Amino acid sequence: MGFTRETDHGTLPALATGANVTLTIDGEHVTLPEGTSIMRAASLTGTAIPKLCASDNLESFGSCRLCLVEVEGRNGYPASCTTPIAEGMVVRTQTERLKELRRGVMELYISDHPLDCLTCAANGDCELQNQAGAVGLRDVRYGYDGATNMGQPKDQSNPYFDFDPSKCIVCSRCVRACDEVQGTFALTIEGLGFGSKVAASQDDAFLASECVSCGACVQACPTASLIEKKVVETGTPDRSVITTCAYCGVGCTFRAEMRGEELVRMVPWKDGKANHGHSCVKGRFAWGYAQHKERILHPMIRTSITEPWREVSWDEAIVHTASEFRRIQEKYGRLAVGGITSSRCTNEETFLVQKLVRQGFGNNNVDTCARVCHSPTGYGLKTTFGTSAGTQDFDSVMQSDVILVIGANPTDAHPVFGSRMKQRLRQGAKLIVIDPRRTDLVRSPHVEAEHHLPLRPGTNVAMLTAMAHVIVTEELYDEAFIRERCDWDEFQDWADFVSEAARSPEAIEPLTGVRAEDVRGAARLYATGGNGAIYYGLGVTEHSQGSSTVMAIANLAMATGNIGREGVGVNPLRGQNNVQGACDMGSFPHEFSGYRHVSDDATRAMFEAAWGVKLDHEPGLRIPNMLDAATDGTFKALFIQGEDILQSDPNTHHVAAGLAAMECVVVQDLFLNETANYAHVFLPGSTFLEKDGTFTNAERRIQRVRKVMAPLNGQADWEIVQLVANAMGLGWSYSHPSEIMDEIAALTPTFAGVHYDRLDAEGSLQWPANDAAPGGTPTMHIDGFARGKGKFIVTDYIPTDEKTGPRFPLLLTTGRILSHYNVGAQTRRTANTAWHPEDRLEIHPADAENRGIKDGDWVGLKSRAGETTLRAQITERVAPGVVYTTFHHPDTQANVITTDYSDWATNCPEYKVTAVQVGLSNGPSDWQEDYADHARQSRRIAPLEAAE
Amino acid sequence: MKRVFISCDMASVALGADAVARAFVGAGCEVVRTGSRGLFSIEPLVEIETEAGRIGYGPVAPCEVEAVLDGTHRNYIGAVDEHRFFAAQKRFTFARCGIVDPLSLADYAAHRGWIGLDTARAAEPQAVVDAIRASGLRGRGGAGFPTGIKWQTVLDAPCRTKYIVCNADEGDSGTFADRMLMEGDPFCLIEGMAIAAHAVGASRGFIYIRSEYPFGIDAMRAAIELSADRVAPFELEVRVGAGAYVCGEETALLDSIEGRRGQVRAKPPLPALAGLFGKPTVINNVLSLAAVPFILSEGAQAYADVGFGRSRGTMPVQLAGNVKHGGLFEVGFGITLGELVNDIGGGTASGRPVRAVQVGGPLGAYFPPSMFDLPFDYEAFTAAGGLIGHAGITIFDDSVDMAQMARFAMEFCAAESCGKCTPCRIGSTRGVEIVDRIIAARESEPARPTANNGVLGKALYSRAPDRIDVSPSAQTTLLRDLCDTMKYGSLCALGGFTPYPVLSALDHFPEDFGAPAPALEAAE
Amino acid sequence: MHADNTKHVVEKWVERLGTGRDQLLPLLHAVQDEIGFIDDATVRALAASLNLSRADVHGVVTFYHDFRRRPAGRHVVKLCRAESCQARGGARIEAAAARRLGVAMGATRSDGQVSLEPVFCLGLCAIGPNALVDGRPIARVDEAALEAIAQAVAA
Amino acid sequence: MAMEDEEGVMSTGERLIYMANQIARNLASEGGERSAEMVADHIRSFWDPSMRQRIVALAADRPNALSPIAAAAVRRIAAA
Repeated sequence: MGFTRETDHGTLPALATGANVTLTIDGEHVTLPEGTSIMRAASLTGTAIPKLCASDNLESFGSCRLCLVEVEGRNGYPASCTTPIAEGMVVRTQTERLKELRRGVMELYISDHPLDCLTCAANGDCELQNQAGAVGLRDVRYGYDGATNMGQPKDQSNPYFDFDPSKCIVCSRCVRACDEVQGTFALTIEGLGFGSKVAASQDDAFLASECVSCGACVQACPTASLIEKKVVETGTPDRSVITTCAYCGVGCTFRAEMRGEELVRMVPWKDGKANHGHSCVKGRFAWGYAQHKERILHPMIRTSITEPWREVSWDEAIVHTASEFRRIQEKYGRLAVGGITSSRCTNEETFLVQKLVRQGFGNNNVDTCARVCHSPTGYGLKTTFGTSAGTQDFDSVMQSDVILVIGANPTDAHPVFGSRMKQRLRQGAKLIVIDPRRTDLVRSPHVEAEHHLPLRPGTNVAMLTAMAHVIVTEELYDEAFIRERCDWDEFQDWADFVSEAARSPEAIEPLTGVRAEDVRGAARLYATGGNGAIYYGLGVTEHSQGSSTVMAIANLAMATGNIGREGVGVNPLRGQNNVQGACDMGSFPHEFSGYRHVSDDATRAMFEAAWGVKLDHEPGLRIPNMLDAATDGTFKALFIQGEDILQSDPNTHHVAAGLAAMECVVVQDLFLNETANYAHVFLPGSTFLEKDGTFTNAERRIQRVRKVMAPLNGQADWEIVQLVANAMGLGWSYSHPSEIMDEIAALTPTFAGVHYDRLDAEGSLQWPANDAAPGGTPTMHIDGFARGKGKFIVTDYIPTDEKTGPRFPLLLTTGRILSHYNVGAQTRRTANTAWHPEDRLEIHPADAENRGIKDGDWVGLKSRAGETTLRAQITERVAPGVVYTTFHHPDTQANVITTDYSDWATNCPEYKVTAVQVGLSNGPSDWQEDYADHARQSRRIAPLEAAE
Repeated sequence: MKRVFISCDMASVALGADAVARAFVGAGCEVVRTGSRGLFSIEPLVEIETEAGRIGYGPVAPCEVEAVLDGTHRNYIGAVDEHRFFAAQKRFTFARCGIVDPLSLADYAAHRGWIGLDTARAAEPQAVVDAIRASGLRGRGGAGFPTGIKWQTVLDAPCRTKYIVCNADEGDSGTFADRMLMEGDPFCLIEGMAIAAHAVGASRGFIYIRSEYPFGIDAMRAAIELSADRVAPFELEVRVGAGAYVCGEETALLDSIEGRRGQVRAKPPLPALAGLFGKPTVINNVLSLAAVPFILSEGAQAYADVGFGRSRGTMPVQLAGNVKHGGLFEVGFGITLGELVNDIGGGTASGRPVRAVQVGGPLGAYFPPSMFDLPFDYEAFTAAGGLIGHAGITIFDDSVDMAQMARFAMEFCAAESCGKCTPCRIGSTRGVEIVDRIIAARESEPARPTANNGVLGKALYSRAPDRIDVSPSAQTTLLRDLCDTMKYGSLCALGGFTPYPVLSALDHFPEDFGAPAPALEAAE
Repeated sequence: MHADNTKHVVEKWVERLGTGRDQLLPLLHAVQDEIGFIDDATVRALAASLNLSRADVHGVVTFYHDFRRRPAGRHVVKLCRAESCQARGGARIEAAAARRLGVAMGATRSDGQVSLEPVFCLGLCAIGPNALVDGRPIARVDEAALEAIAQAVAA
Repeated sequence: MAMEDEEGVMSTGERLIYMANQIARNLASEGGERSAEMVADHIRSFWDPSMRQRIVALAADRPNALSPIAAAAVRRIAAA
């Protein structure tokens, strides 16, 4: 396996104007789009012009002066990176005179650069070194006794990379990458002239600066000035594998760079359709958990959850698992068992788990973590548009004129897409943010929302309906679109409903706490500002009215004609890497893959024919129903792959009680997670680095996950499920995940065209990919809605029953932070804890003062569901009356607080609204102490018995 | 009550004009503060209004009021207009400077002010641009680009928002014409900008003035306020620089106005198409814009009639440095360097022989007296390896060390480099080091390494300094190679033109670099 | 305390001049004129007000010679070092000034009374060497003028 | 309608009643028969058979626990 490299063409592609020009480069005629730089033109035709400051993901800059060329009829030597091609131009890129000039420039560079190449971590992977060779530099006549910028101290504060100013050539690529690609503006050049130097913020240490550690600067650096610590430790990589990141729903493509079996670094891949060569701190750097010492590598069994674990052989674990499920089904009935699929595992693994349940357990008791995040998206978009997925690809945002973000925090939770969105905003698109919190998008360097509507948690439907009220009553809707694409009568019913005075911005102001004029302004902007695109997240779905909110969003898009082309649409930002895929794969108790109801006879017949068994036509149990049934004594065994419901699901007490009531809980995971504290069988899982498969990101993009290293536990996750299935007598015989995908394609019309050979050749495919859409579907509903006519749904605002009152006067809402991922099982086991070592409670200064709370104080957070303690962070990001925390740390167990209220249609929990009280506290709550005790007990492991 | 005219120009004030003015007020005179006429050897100049016109005395000290008032002062000049220094000029741009109260709208109007603007506004924009093209006006900032063509590009740019930017970042040593005009006739610049705005369809303008010119800043701000109604709807604003010479480069200036580091932008795009805030922008020097009202009021032909070759109109030449009669001398192109230095300037102030003159500021070439027959003309200077630049002439007597001046050119570039492009950023520092070696060798001292800024010292590096050939000839070759890299490799004129003073010093004064002097009269 | 005052001054000027990025230099001038220098707290406050990153503002502050990051002496003497003044003996006067004022070029005297700073051209090029003493221009600086300057900055 | 119990945990029966009523409230705007049919449809699509049987039984035991629309929907489920 070799090292896959990318060519850097030096400058961005030309903006498409359609016009081409023909010129001559070094005697060859070349025809390329107008606006292309000479440098890019030469590169595309195979001539590498020396360069150091140019990179094809950055605006051309023209500072290094190595790329000078000769243009007939022009004075001097223009820089090829900043000079566009022109009709009839005659360019020479390699002449004696140019060599002389380039050598002269390089001689200056090297006169201020250490000559320690042999001991430099970038030796062999250094652009400066390469270019010095390319221009034929043989001597530095300036000597080394003059002024230099060498000998400055290294900044090693960032846990993942070092900054060595001595090796800096001041090309500004890092600064420009931070500005243009990442949009954080954390870097600058300090000073001027010979003393110019790269500085983070106010010459702070990187860790203390505004840097978000996305790695764009490290990637941009042409020397070893900014370099990964791991490369310094390990040496340069010698082989690489292209794969897909396992954090978040953006689905970034990376080149995993290896030295033998050791992962050296993850470098974002320029051809990645979701990330275009960008990354965030998680994907770029936080992969160390894969080798963390707490990884469990041997299967384990115990008869009760109070016992220590006993390491056993794979055979014993598999046979035990299969026999337990059979025993329990025999004793308690077919419906007494079920499974949970993972949004972090591959499509293939997920498909196998639901197949195990449907084919092997003979019921539909399968659910997935999407239950607790985006199940309302599935319901809402299927009802209105006909497809349970977002309508656009990520690139679409670059065509948007108005971006409406509701209940999503992309710069933290989907950082790479957040950066793209900020690029578009800096180009002039307008932004509306509907969020109780003042997220970074509302105002951060160079980005400011036109409207921020800081609504009270739980009032989304009222807010969106009020916007609809403005659009309808002010006649800002797109009548032609509605008449053509929707049912006019349904629209009129809906229009009558939203037009009622009770739904006006003025009428709902007391409910939402947002000034009516702001709501009107936002509605007008969305309806009339050009291409309007809506992006939303869990702040929409995780409510009692999650499904209604999704449908209210769909209504707005249809009413304004903002659907069915680039730049518009309705776009759920998926939390986990494969939550879209997990849903697609038939993980819900009522649906087969491709969102087909289990009661559909034709679909069932197809699966029955393929799997050779009779399948249940009745929906199965959802996760909360399983837990209810368990506490009632009718549900006894659960197979959980890659999901930590104890930490992630609401009302921890209830989850714990449900799990504790079961006779066999099987957990397949990387670590002894919180759920495993209640498990009887632990099957070690493998990381995304250790297996083949596919993930499907938030834009329905199916991308390959490729094995970078052998599974540390000896088995890929799909193999383990196959072992269990076969121990139950199912007779599976997959030899590679591609065969699983072939089965998915054969059984799922929207995936009919998806095969590994195509994915390998084309990089990715966006479903539907089938005969009707052979190239996949970047934008949905172009000529018509998937369901035929778009359906307007009347969305009555039904307030949640979770109410504040004298005992619980504040509203808690929860979310996530850039440096951590979901329950934190992975990121807590990396150096990302440097940024976020604990969950904190954000509280407004006024609420803090009323309670005598100072910044950093330990506070008790109490709801009617439970109580926990954590430290307070006083901030105006949250409005008075609202508090906020993250759920990344099990020590805090934020979900002890959340209740079991949930979305009316899908039971997606209402994480975003909990009535709470906050007060000073001296230490952990009783629950925290008991739980810590139990977790300690439950993590004891007796070693594998020697004789095997 | 006697009306007395005394300059409030910064140079006059530096020579004590304020105290003189106070003394005349104390003596019961009505003192009118004007700009400076431009001859500093007679400042502070006091002009008494008489029926025979203004009678001048200068220089005058505060204690000499009586002598002036009774006509016995030893520095009696007579009718100032007839003074040889002034009478020999063609004052198109500086016609009012030194004569009017700079902030009197009435004075301005009484001296043919606003006629150009009214003429322009009565015409189509294209007609105004045509007039500028017909006048042959070329950018007075140094590059000499035809102003009319620049305006045409902006006029043709399809954009509703356009800007007029005046480059008043006059940082070249030896030049002060911009400063004098802004202090002495600020409405002239405002009128020129208003005409430009009408010509290209701009509604807002900025004047970027270096912070070293506090008097100019105050005068322009006051004049803008006073004339706001007259030039409305055109709006003007002064922006103050912050001590960065490189901001005189037009794209760096634009970045500076935008609130950024004053780094040079790569061109294209041209500012005329994507300039201030990305909009089409006319960016012209003070003298270019100040020439515009004359062209409109007196006609393009009147302007074009004066000049030499492709250099049309007048140039306000500034005589500076070690000069007897230093000051501003506005004259048609074509006058020779020697006439300016010896006849107008009167040779050195020190009385010693002239050895070198630097024309065009710190980036201009040094010329020896053997080249004094060079006519003042853009093309002629380019052919001679120099540039007119902003038409400042700095005169040095025979005590000058040209190696030190070459070193200073590099040092100045090192101090003022924006740091963006490599030839300028590193090359200027290396240039200083090379000249240091040459000077050391010239003085037969062993080559002494300059201080090593890095703490690592030379031990870390594989090549020790003693491998370098430090002989003057090797270092001179290296210096020439460096100049070649800087001249052709730099992003802007700062790095690109710094070789002019260095190479011209090397070429014309080799004896200062440890090489044999050129044979006398070799040029003949 | 100081940071609070800085924030207050910044906010006052932002109120007057606006929050556009192009107001950054005018704001830096205004704040420096009032407080005397641009410290880290000012950079923070300006970044927050103008919605820029701290790095943005830091880069600008450190680019321009005019902006000081620590207070100057009570009096500031700027002496021109450019060619026209050199042609008139500027180097000699510079050395004499450093001697007479007891402070090196580019430094502030240990008693904080006076800073001696270089300036490249004041536009008084025919009558050098030139100086700017607390904003007041002085031409033809000689030993006598230096003596007067030394007396003036002793106050 | 809200859960009053201090511990914050509903029994399964209470939860089923709560869910049925919640669905009914959210589908009430269509009105009467149409709403009842939609609620019944929803429950048939998403509830497993044991949950459906349980709600039918609960409706019989506690006739006042369900809202009129929810009750009408459950009657339809029972009839099928």
